[in-house]
Amino acid sequence: MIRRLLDAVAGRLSPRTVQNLRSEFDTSPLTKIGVGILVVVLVTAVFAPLLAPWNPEAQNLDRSQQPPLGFTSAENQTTQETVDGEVQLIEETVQVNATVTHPLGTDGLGRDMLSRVVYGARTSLAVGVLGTLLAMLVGVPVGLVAGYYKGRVDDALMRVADVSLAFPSLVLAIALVGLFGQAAVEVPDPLVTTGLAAAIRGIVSLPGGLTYPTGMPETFTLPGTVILVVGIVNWVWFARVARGEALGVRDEEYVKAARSLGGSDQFIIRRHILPNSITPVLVLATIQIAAIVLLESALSFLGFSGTTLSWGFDIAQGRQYQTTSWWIAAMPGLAIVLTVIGINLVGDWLRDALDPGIEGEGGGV
Amino acid sequence: MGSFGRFLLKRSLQGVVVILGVISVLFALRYVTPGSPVDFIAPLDASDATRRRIAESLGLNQPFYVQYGDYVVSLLQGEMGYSYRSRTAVAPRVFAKLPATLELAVAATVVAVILSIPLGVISATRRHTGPDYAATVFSFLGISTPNFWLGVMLVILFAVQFGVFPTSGRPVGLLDALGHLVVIAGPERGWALPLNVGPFLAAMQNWLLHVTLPAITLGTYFTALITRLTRSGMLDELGQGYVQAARAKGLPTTLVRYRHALRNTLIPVITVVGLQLGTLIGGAVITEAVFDWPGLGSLIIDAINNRDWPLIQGSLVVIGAGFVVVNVVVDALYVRLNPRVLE
Amino acid sequence: MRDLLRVEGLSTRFFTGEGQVNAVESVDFTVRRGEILGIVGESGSGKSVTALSLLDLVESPGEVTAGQLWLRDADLADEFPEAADGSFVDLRELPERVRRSLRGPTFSMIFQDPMSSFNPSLTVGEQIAEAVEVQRRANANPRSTRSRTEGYGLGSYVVDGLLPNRDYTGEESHDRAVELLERVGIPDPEKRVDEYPHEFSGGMLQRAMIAQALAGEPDLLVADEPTTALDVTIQAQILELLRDIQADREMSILLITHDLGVIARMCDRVAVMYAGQIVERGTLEDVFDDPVHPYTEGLIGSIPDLDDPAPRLQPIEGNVPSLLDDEMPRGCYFADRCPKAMAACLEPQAERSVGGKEHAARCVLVDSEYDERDALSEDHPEHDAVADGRGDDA
Amino acid sequence: MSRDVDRREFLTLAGTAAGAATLAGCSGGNETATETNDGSTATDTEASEELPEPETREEHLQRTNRLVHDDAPWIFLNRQYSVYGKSADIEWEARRDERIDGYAIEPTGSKSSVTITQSKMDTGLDPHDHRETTTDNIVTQAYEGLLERDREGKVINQLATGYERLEAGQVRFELRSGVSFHSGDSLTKEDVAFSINRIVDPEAGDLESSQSDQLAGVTGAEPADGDSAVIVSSDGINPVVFALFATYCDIVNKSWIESNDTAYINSNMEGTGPFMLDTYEQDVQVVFESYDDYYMDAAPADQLTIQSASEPSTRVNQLLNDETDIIVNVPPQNISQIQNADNASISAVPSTRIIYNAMIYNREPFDSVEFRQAMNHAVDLESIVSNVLGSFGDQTGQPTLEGFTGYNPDLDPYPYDTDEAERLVEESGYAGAEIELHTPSGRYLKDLEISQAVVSYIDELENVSASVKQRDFGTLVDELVGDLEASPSFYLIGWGNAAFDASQTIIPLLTTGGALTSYNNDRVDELMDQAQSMGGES
Repeated sequence: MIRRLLDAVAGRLSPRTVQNLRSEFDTSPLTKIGVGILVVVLVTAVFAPLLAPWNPEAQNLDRSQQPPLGFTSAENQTTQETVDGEVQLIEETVQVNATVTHPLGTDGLGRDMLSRVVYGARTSLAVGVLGTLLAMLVGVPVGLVAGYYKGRVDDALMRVADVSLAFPSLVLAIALVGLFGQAAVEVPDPLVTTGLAAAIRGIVSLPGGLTYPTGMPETFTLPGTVILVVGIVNWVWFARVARGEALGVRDEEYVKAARSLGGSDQFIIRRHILPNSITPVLVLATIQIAAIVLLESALSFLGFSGTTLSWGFDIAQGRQYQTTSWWIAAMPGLAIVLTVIGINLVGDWLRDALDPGIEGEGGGV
Repeated sequence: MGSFGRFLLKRSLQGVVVILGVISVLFALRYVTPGSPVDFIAPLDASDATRRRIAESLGLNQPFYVQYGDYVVSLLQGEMGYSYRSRTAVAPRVFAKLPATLELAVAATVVAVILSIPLGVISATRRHTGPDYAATVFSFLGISTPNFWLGVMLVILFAVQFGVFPTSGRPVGLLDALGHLVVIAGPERGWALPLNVGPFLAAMQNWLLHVTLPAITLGTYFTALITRLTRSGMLDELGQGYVQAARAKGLPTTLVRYRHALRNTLIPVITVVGLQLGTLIGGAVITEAVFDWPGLGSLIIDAINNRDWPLIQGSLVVIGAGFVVVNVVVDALYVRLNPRVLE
Repeated sequence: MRDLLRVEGLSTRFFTGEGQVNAVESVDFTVRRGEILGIVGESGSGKSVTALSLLDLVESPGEVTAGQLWLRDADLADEFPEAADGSFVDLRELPERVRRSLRGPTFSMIFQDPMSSFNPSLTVGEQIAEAVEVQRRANANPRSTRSRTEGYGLGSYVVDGLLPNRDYTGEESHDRAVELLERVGIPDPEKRVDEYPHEFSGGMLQRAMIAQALAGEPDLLVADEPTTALDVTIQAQILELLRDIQADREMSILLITHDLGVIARMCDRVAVMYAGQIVERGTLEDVFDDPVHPYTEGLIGSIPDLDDPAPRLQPIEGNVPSLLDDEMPRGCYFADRCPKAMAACLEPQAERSVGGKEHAARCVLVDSEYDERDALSEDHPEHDAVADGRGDDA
Repeated sequence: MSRDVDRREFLTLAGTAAGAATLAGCSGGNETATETNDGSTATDTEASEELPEPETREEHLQRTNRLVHDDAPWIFLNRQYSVYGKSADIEWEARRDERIDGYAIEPTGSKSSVTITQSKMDTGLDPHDHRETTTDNIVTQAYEGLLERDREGKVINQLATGYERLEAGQVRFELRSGVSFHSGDSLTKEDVAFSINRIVDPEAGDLESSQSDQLAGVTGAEPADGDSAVIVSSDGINPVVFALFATYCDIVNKSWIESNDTAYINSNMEGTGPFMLDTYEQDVQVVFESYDDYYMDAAPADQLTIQSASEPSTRVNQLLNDETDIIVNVPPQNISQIQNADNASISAVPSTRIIYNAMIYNREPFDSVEFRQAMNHAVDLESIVSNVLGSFGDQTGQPTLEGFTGYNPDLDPYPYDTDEAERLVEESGYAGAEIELHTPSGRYLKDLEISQAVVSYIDELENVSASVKQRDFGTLVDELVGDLEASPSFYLIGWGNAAFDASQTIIPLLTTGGALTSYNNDRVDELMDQAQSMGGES
């Protein structure tokens, strides 16, 4: 089945489409930027243990709330002294300036922001990709069946779609995650467990003679419930697109011909209708990955994600320090914007080249 | 009844079916989730006997369909049961929160529509010029920015750093502000519109100050989306034959653009706006969390955290129903603008 | 019959990504009052662009780069002496606002595909009433401002959107629209006026378009392939309608088509266009009975003649040149396809009148007899250069 | 500002007559502690044996604290500070028991209305049907109890003018005369008896009150015949009964409660307090107005508004923009910002809440006392208090806080000593153990940050690795309250004890059968039984 799908995708991308893709790529600088950003984010996510300077969870309370390079923060601190039961407040101004070891500064517990942003990429992309895959696996078959059989089946399935559309994706996601708890799956990180990360980090030396501290996290937490929920919440968009395509394709001559030759419905859907609806589904997938990255960050911002290593969570933490250290909330946000811009640019490129005509579909946060 | 009326009826019936579906899904959800609401009410060390008594008082022991029946019937009478935690009635509490959310959603939509339609038209009609590039970059950034982060940044910049806007909260609602103006003196002395404009202006200013940042936070994604759609829609329409024919008739450019091209551009835009309404309400929920805006959004988040089922069900039914109603309205608007669909 | 419009040296260029396309190459022709002038040529010969250039409807990247469009309009001549020559005025010298004001009362245009020329979301009556309203408001205004909108900008559009009763077209325009529909032979116009374009048949809609074009009582109706999209029986009715209207109103018609049958049946005079140039023009009889330019001969030769079924029709080999400026030959554009091409054809061809009458052609054959020996041999360098210089359609 | 009550004088007042009471039934004490593989059951360690047998209740409680300190069932963390921000327009000081008494707030500026911003709003206004401090702060503005506490926690009279112990298990409260409810009905002894019974006996006011365990040991009350007084009976001596009534049990109007349904009771108020409910906008704000015929002189502020903002930095900004007068839970990083502002200042005071990491006594690797002690040594509590809590917290070494009855002054917090910690881990035989700390987030001040700090310190030990697991507070409490098996072995939780008596912390958390117990120790159970059956000083 998967092999058939891959052929279909390759097949669908007839030379003309590939030529379209390439010409679109060459002509528009925006597409190049988009693909560039996406590659950077992908590499960061995959090779996080090598790229992150510090262990994202390593705390150092002595250097908490350190500003990013190029900024200094004059932080005045108040401590209390209990003199015979009476609480005295002592004022002191502490000058905190950036260090090269923490280019993006540190958060309230002294954890390195850059490392957390790097690992955050992994969470966001993992949820984005897996969530989209799940939504696709659920939505596309339903859409194809609805489109192919039309009549009552179509109506029934589309009413189900309407019901799940009746809930804004974020509200439904919050409800499901809030109620089902935030189960997370500990996934071993091959780069670290094989010692590869430690080896490489040992060799590479940082500017100023510092060496990479080793001891990166052995496992990586995948927010299981969030991925499931995000998939459930977004299947509708795939169903709508797949149904649209199936409706279009089912009346084509070659489909009638296949049916006349005695092909079973199931065979026809798999053999004829599915391959032809791949392109719009592919384009929708890119839009969905962007939408899900935004959705995941919103969920973790509200505290509904299974892992603390995610951009949304750091932004929420940053809110506490909004008066004293603005960068704790700013940095992860910029990472989200950059990633989503990259994905959207690639999405536009695919849509312009393949022109599946699905303007405006796809759930936002 | 014209075909439009028949369409409206059929669409509304579909809407009712969907709302019923929403209620059933919600009800089923309760039986699938772990943990029971009793844990949240019973004191820390309640014995099993007390737990059973609480369960009974909440009607949890009756069979599934009886509870479902009671729920639907009570819903029709506008009753949504009592909150497990605060024991107060759910319906008035949920509907008291509705104006705050509606204010935010409407303010954001108004901001979005007023900004995005002209922006989209300008960038479509004056291609490859300053405004076109600005609009494209802005709209691209707009759809790629998570609205809660935008909210936090706006607060840090405008509220904390420059103190121009309040950081959060909604001390006075729009209705209360308007309330100052309109005091109906009653039929006997004729409807009087007093001139105590002072408090009205103060209240309006207070409301506007508090709603600006949340409206921008919520509205940005929408503005960006509609700008992009209007722009690409206008570009398509301006290439159509009837535009050339209209110009050939001697119609002035403004007429050609707004009465013909824009009108046909709005049709697909409205459909997408209808589809993306979920994002608006979803966005409202998170914007309320960022700005402590006392709307349905913050109510739902607390309800879910406390597993306060009647409150969850009540709020979600209102949101689901509101969403379906708005969708029916959007479809009706679509059909009115695009008669061909009625065939 | 006095001249209404004299077109001299009209050239229109398109500045596209691939290069400069010369869609119309210094075209001259005149339209007389109350006459039907036909322009015939293969698709891509520039006939539609010529029409659009007259009404100043050419949009970027296209642009009218040269030529004068002399219109006989005494009032305009007084108002704009600097653009005037006698009672004629050069349209290209007039300010854009004024030129636009001519669309409707002086010029109007009907297009090939009626279905895509009407706004699907407005009723046909509304769109025709619109055309009437524009003229009514223009005339109601002092001539100087000629403002047709009375300030109908985005604001009033929004207001109209919200308050359905207050609309751009008044009651009076609607009645006029009904009359026009009746004039063009549409049955029970009162009902049809409130119907939408998709509720009309192709033929009916073409009639509605004609009605819309008559709203301003134009002096010159430009018809760009009006019957091409219709089947034959409806075609005849539409042509009959056009002739009937033309006769009734002393209106001139510029009929653009690739269908020689339509030309033969309708036009008084005809101009044959090829690759952006008028290669031959003259009265119907001159051009049809003794065509001079080989291309015209080829065209006429490709019509089957009922009473004398010729053995085999002669197609013209090759296809229309690419019109890309750097690829166009210096001499006659038809040389590479012309069976009678000779050395002289490689020089730029001026228009030569044939025997003093209005009949003229842009071909060396006008003056000299064709001699077998002068034929360009197959291996002549110019011949090949021209032959393979063709890109695909501009 | 009144001199702070010094420690000794305080002790004499709070402790009262003996009374044996444990929460859900007495412990029996003869259960054999479950055998664990390395034999170090939680029996008494040698050290406490040499000390003389405790005589008074005070000494019993102090001995229990020492025993718990040595056996280290918890990682002892910090005493939470209540840090409030107050505007310059009011005269007010923070209280130790995390309550805000509207009556004590004096507006000095031009305006006479006061606004308080909490972190959450109430969960219904029924005074007997909630367990949160946020709801308590709203309800106590309009309702009053028999006794009350002053700013430092000293018991003072309120609706009762006098109280005395009749015999074992019975006490008598003399009621104040001339007191009226906001509706005008006058306070009767039937109202007082009804209020007490409504909490302890579900049938009395047909309410499953979640405060029943707060009036531990009290079985019921009935109006005394003759003069206006009420007799409260408990099973056993119940030495802390007066301390309990000084903190809990608001008095309601019997007829008002019985003539209104639950929803009405939860959205309206009928108390005797200095403030009357003006408008109630659920989840948004509660507005009180001064009650004119209050039995003492009217409250200084004529209008009191309580609202909420969940995000601490939002509360800070509201205070700095003069949108509110008092804000709760000011995070350490914002304290200096308020202190430097000219229109606001900080009012901080040690609260009655302790934060600790419980280690289930019979779960590997926590069943070894050496491992538990190692955990205490591993954590640099001093750095957590100064860095994470910005010094707004005290280190603790025992379950009872300084200033409480039964506090043992001779015990110090575990010193930070990683070598000692690693040695003890080796000795415990659990080298290489992996432990996971379950923690709520946002429930207590800096709870998640404290857990993450504790885990990172433990992780630095060579032979132990630790990780944090963030949990939703509701589900975590579910597991702790259920049977011991369901609860996680290692978790952070906080416990407020507003009765200022050691027993109200040790019994529920450290005795067999306690509500949130994670520890069984016969000696501790025995000591507590004796303590609760002995009278205090007064």
